[in-house]
Amino acid sequence: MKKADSQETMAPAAESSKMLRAMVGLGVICALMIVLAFEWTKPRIEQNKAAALEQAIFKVIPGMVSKQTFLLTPDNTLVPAGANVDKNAEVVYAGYDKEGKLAGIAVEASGLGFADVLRVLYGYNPETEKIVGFFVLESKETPGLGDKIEKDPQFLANFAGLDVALKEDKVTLKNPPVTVKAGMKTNPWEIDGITGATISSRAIGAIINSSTTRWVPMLQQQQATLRNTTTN
Amino acid sequence: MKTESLWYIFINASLINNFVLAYFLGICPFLGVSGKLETATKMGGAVTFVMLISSMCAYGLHAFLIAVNAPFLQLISYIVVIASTVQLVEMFIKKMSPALFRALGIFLPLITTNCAILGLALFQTNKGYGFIESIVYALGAGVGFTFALVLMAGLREQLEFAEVPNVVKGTALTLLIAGILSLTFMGFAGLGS
Amino acid sequence: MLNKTLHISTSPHIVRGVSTTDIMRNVVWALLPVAAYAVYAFGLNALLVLVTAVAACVLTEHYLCRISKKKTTIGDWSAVITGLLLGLSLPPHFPLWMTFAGGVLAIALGKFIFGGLGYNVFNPALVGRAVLQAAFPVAITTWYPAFSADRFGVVDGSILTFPFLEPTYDAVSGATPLAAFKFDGAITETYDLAMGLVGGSTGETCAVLIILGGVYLAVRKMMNWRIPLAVLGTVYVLTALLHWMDSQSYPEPGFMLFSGGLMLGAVFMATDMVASPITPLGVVIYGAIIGLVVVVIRLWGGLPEGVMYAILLANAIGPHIDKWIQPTVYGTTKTSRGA
Amino acid sequence: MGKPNTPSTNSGFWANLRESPSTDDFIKGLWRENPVFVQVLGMCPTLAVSNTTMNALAMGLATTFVLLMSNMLVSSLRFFIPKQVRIASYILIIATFVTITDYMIQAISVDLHKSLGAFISLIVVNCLILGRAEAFASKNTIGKSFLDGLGMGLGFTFALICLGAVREIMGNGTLLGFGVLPGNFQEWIVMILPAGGFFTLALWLLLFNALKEKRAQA
Amino acid sequence: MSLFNFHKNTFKHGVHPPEHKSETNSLPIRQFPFAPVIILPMVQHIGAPAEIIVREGQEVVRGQLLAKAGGFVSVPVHAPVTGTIRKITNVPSISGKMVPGIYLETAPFSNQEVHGNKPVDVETATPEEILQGIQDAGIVGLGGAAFPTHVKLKVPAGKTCEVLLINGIECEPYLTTDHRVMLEQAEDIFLGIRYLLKVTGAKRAVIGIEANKQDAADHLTQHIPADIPVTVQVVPVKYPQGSEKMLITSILGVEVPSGGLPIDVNALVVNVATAAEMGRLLPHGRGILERVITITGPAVKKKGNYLIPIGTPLRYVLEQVGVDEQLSEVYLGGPMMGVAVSNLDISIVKGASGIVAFTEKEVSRPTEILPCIKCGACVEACPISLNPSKLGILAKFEAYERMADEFHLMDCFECGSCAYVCPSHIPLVQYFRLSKSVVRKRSAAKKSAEHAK
Ligand SMILES: Cc1cc2nc3c(=O)[nH]c(=O)nc-3n(C[C@H](O)[C@H](O)[C@H](O)COP(=O)(O)O)c2cc1C
Ligand SMILES: Cc1cc2nc3c(=O)[nH]c(=O)nc-3n(C[C@H](O)[C@H](O)[C@H](O)COP(=O)(O)O)c2cc1C
Ligand SMILES: Cc1cc2nc3c(=O)[nH]c(=O)nc-3n(C[C@H](O)[C@H](O)[C@H](O)COP(=O)(O)O)c2cc1C
Ligand SMILES: Cc1cc2nc3c(=O)[nH]c(=O)nc-3n(C[C@H](O)[C@H](O)[C@H](O)CO)c2cc1C
Ligand code: SF4
Ligand code: SF4
Ligand code: SF4
Ligand code: SF4
Ligand code: FES
Repeated sequence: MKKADSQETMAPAAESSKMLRAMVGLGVICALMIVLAFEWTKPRIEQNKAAALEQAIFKVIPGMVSKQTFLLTPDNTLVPAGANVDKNAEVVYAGYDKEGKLAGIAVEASGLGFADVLRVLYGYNPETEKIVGFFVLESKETPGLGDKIEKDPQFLANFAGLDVALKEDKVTLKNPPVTVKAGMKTNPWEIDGITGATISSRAIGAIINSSTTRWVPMLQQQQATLRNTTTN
Repeated sequence: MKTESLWYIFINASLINNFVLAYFLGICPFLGVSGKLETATKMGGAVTFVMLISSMCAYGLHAFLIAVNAPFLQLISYIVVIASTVQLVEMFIKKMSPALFRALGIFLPLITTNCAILGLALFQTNKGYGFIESIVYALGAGVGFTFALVLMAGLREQLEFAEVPNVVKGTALTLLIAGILSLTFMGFAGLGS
Repeated sequence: MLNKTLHISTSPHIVRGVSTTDIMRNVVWALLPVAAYAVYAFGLNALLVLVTAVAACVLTEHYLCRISKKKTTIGDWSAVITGLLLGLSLPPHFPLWMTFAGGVLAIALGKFIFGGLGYNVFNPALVGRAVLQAAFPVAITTWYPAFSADRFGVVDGSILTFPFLEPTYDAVSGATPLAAFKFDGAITETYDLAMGLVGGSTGETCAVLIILGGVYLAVRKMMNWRIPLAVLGTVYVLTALLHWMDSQSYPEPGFMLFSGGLMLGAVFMATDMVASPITPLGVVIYGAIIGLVVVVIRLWGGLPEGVMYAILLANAIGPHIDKWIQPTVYGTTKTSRGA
Repeated sequence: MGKPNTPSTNSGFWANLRESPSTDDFIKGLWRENPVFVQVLGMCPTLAVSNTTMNALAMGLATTFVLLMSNMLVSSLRFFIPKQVRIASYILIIATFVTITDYMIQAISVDLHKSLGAFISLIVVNCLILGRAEAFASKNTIGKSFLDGLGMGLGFTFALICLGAVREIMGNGTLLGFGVLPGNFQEWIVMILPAGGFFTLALWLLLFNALKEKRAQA
Repeated sequence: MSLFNFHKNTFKHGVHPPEHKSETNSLPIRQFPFAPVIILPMVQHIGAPAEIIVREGQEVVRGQLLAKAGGFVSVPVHAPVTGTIRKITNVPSISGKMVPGIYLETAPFSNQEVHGNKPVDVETATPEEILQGIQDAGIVGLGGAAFPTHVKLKVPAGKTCEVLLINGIECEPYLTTDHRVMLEQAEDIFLGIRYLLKVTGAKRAVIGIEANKQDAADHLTQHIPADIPVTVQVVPVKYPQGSEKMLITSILGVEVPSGGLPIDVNALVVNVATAAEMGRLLPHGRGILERVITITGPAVKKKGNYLIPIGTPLRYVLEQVGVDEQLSEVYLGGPMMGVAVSNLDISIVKGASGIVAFTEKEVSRPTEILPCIKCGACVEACPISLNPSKLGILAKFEAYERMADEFHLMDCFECGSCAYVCPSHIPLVQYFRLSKSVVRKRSAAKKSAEHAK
């Protein structure tokens, strides 16, 4: 690069107007290309993203065919989300089966894992008061070890029907879910851990625990809202 | 939902997910400037400084781009704004504190378009950090970068006087040490969880 | 008679009798009781692990000397120490092919690339172990209880796994005291820890024998006693403080001192002179850093144990300590003025 | 920066302007002046996304695309861009193509985009691209610049795959996602961890050093 | 570290080599026979060579001046025997170089009466006269350095000497010269101290003696004259306690500043034998003719402490005491600091305090040098608190400037403690001697280059 520099000093200084014109011209060309690419790919990308989200929700609510997004308002009530969703608002997705019956609610939760923040999505069935599905949205856990929380069928089986029933008071869980040592699961509210990934599997337990403690009472109370919405 | 305390953000960026040793960001200066402790320290200082500035720029820019609904300009605007801000700050420092300029000055242009800086800006945006969180993140990343760089420089200075086999000499040795350091930093995993 | 040619040497014409080889050999002696106890507690499996580790290190050292056209250096016994300590720091049923790989890595990556004996900046045995831990995290955290009845009769299947294949583990694996503490909050009795009546790495269980070995070396001036003292002292003080503030969440210092690899690490690994600072004060700082990091990782980190990482990190900081902590040269202090 | 001397491409500055594209413009980047193994450029993406061969391939091709486009645009605009603002212009051009690539990858597969992460955007600061723009494209014809970009890009991709393949096979027992080793092969997880990236690249460099030394002795 | 550095009657670090003193420390000093030919180099001291004032063939009597001082930093040479100047030519010296000198043939059957000169009376002489007397007597430091004593004793303007330290430490293994001198020549020593006190203006004198010579300490204590301020102080046994810096630290608790001299801490150090020599020679105006030397070592048959005429050829000495078949190495001085002799044709000089001869068995040192394992033994041995390990590694890589600039190479006084303890048998002090000479050469070259500008 040195050589280029020395040639540069020898070249006659371009007038600033020429410089300006060149930069502006280049800027316009670049902006044009970007906008074109953006507009051209936008529909595909949005479709891809929506499909990915849909897929995840489908995974955690077995038997659903359609969904509706609900917003949590500041006074803790759920309202169907309109077209313009505030990005910072918390949302849950209600899933409905063929008959339009509420099949479950997908809730996003996050917490600290072994390596970084874990983001997961789980499905809650208000009728059976169980977690019915589970999907890891984002994880940096060690491949081949901590990432068993995404792939290990034995671990995922924990969430085919994890008991999160409420007490009589309808505000606290009877048995908050908890991760136990691999192979030690004896109760329906326990999550069998993964040997060698104790920390990650316990982190999942903790995330589910704190999220259900907060969400389950709310979802139970507002079941009516969730049921009676026409789906999109 | 907020899950990360500021303390965790700092520890995470500096030790657990060290930019150099876990994310592979800023490898070029890491390989290039880790031969001498003195330059390494200054480089670390300069990177931390630029990271703080970039972090603030990126925070403001992101808010602006969201407001005008032009997310596609993110990359271009980050790189242009960060580079020019650092240049401005550089000129400012030159005026205000020639000593500081002498210490950091030569490194600033080198690192403005370095991937650790841009990576920081992009990560903090992806993670959706607020202003304070972003600054803490930048500080953590800078401190972590400096820590890794300074450790490496110490080791390399010592190894100048070792009978390193010829085939290993040079970049290969530095990379191997980086690998061992990376393993070492894995000990911090899960800290604060 | 007096016409013979005289041999010339430069002063000093006499040297102290102790040689580097002597030191290394004595470290091996000091480690033998620890190794013997490991075999007693874990049986044939531990014996195989130890032998494999030592063989891997020695062979690698020999072979690397050959390809770099140097005289073989296995005669200095340091590779034996590396192998022994690597073996002692692995689980007693660790698959042999992995053990062998660890030995090769310890010498090649931990020692050879830096120029061999005397130049390695990290503890070779721990470099080997760190790679193993990152490569085979499941195998290296699969523990077996000590004193199983058939330990002298049966060799575990997983230990003989064919090279490069995945071992299958028996269901009997037990947790170490530290894992039990981290994940279940269970505390093991200090007496059991000190006497080695618990599970854990092959050689870390019997603290008493480790201390005896250390005392032997320290008395013979073949080991820097300041290092273990600084490491253990720091762990003790920090844990005692924490335990005093909150005895619910933090264990007693005795538990911390005698559990896991701390004793083995403090006495035999942190003391690897090659990878530790050289001045008395520097060595104390180095030890304190190890102690601090051990406490931080054990109490607040994700992993149950952090001795290996602590020592490696302190190794990396070592050159800085050596740079800043130099002996105060005679005649440059305050006392050098006026009688 | 202690890099091996780059056989200078601008030694024949004026000659280059007149020269027509030659196969050497293409070939040199593949091996003799390989950006990763010889010039040690663009290390960050090399290490970060080479944990699987797929990622390596995708990253390599994305980089090649950006390199190709920026080389051509820079070359065609080389008489219009004033020297004083050339670096800024190059960055602008590169950033544009990176943004475009980013969107294209998102359009192809969200999963791929997720696994490459921010490193697609970080192609902007890959010194290889700016380096070629400055050292080659700004002084050569479009044809030559095209070949140079292609060669360098493919050389970069090749190096990434060298790393990615080793890391994926050892670390996961697979190649491009297909199991190539026995099912009970024990993965070396370290290889897909960051440390494995450092080690693998170091091993390749060691191998080249050893070969070089052997050749020097012969 | 200074926190723990309270004054402990000794210095920091140091080593404890086996002493081997019992073999000779009870043997009284005996007169050595005169050799048929005496070889007298003109540089037996630090400084300018002495200038020969006799001619070949001239007959000289014992004690007669043969060569006068070649300047202020120089001392004269006297005839150790009565005889004939055979030849004035270059003679071999311990350094291996040939230096100007004299071959003196001893007159057989001469009564060897000593030729005196102008006496210097301790009561009446002025300090200047005493200094002149010291120079005229050809006195140099007998502690080993052979530095002209009158130069050292001349207190520079602006400085004062408070304490005079008499060095009776003798920390080298094997040597018992000073030990015997203290036992047998107490009167000479105290007379010498009188001269010294007068010359230096010191308010007191302390005789430092290591604890392994308690008998000498007791003997001297009993004989201290009432009218002079002299004390005896016993210090723990440790090499290199005898070095003047270490002695000052042991006895006075202060350190001589880096690059400085004892006078910077208001002290002067003189070896006991030097003091004794002054007491013996000055009242008669004589010059140094002979000195006490311990001849010992496993290869020597008749070990002992001998009064040997200066110039006696080494070969003659060894023939007289008899040596083992397996003789392999001979040192002038002790085994820690002494110089190995390559050629037995050199002769006894003023600075020689001992002759130690080893057989092959004793010198079968391990020859293999292993890399430094950073065991720190050298760091904890170096009395100057250098970092010999680091210095050694830098020397190996020829980074001499860094050794001097960052690691105080020039403060190393080559005691050899580091090399003695090193388990890897790295020739540390040997490296440092070489490094120091390179640094000195380079900085001299630099200086002259600057001058040229
Ligand atoms: C390189 C490496 C990566 C690790 N990654 C994870 C991980 O992603 N998740 C996890 O829970 N533990 C992880 N660990 C932690 C250990 O496997 C830890 O000892 C284990 O979780 C303890 O569980 P155990 O009691 O079942 O053996 C990792 C350890 C190492 C050395
Ligand atoms: C070149 C040189 C110059 C000296 N100059 C002085 C001096 O000016 N004043 C003094 O008291 N001693 C002087 N000395 C003597 C030293 O202080 C010391 O007594 C001598 O070097 C012998 O000490 P050693 O046997 O401990 O090395 C000098 C020595 C040397 C080698
Ligand atoms: C390592 C070392 C050890 C020494 N040991 C002694 C000693 O034991 N006795 C002694 O008189 N001088 C010893 N010296 C010399 C003294 O430093 C000092 O030069 C001497 O005592 C001054 O007296 P002198 O000039 O009369 O010889 C030693 C010097 C060095 C460098
Ligand atoms: C007290 C002492 C402790 C040692 N500890 C280790 C160790 O932990 N790991 C190791 O590989 N070598 C150890 N060694 C042996 C030797 O120092 C090591 O092989 C060198 O690091 C190789 O250069 C030790 C040696 C001694 C004297
Ligand atoms: S991008 Fe910058 S830091 Fe990286 S190699 Fe190129 S010049 Fe060096
Ligand atoms: S060894 Fe040297 S310093 Fe020690 S007493 Fe003998 S001559 Fe003096
Ligand atoms: S020879 Fe020099 S470095 Fe070695 S111990 Fe003596 S003074 Fe220290
Ligand atoms: S005594 Fe030898 S091996 Fe030990 S630190 Fe010093 S030089 Fe190194
Ligand atoms: S710093 Fe150069 S590619 Fe990251």
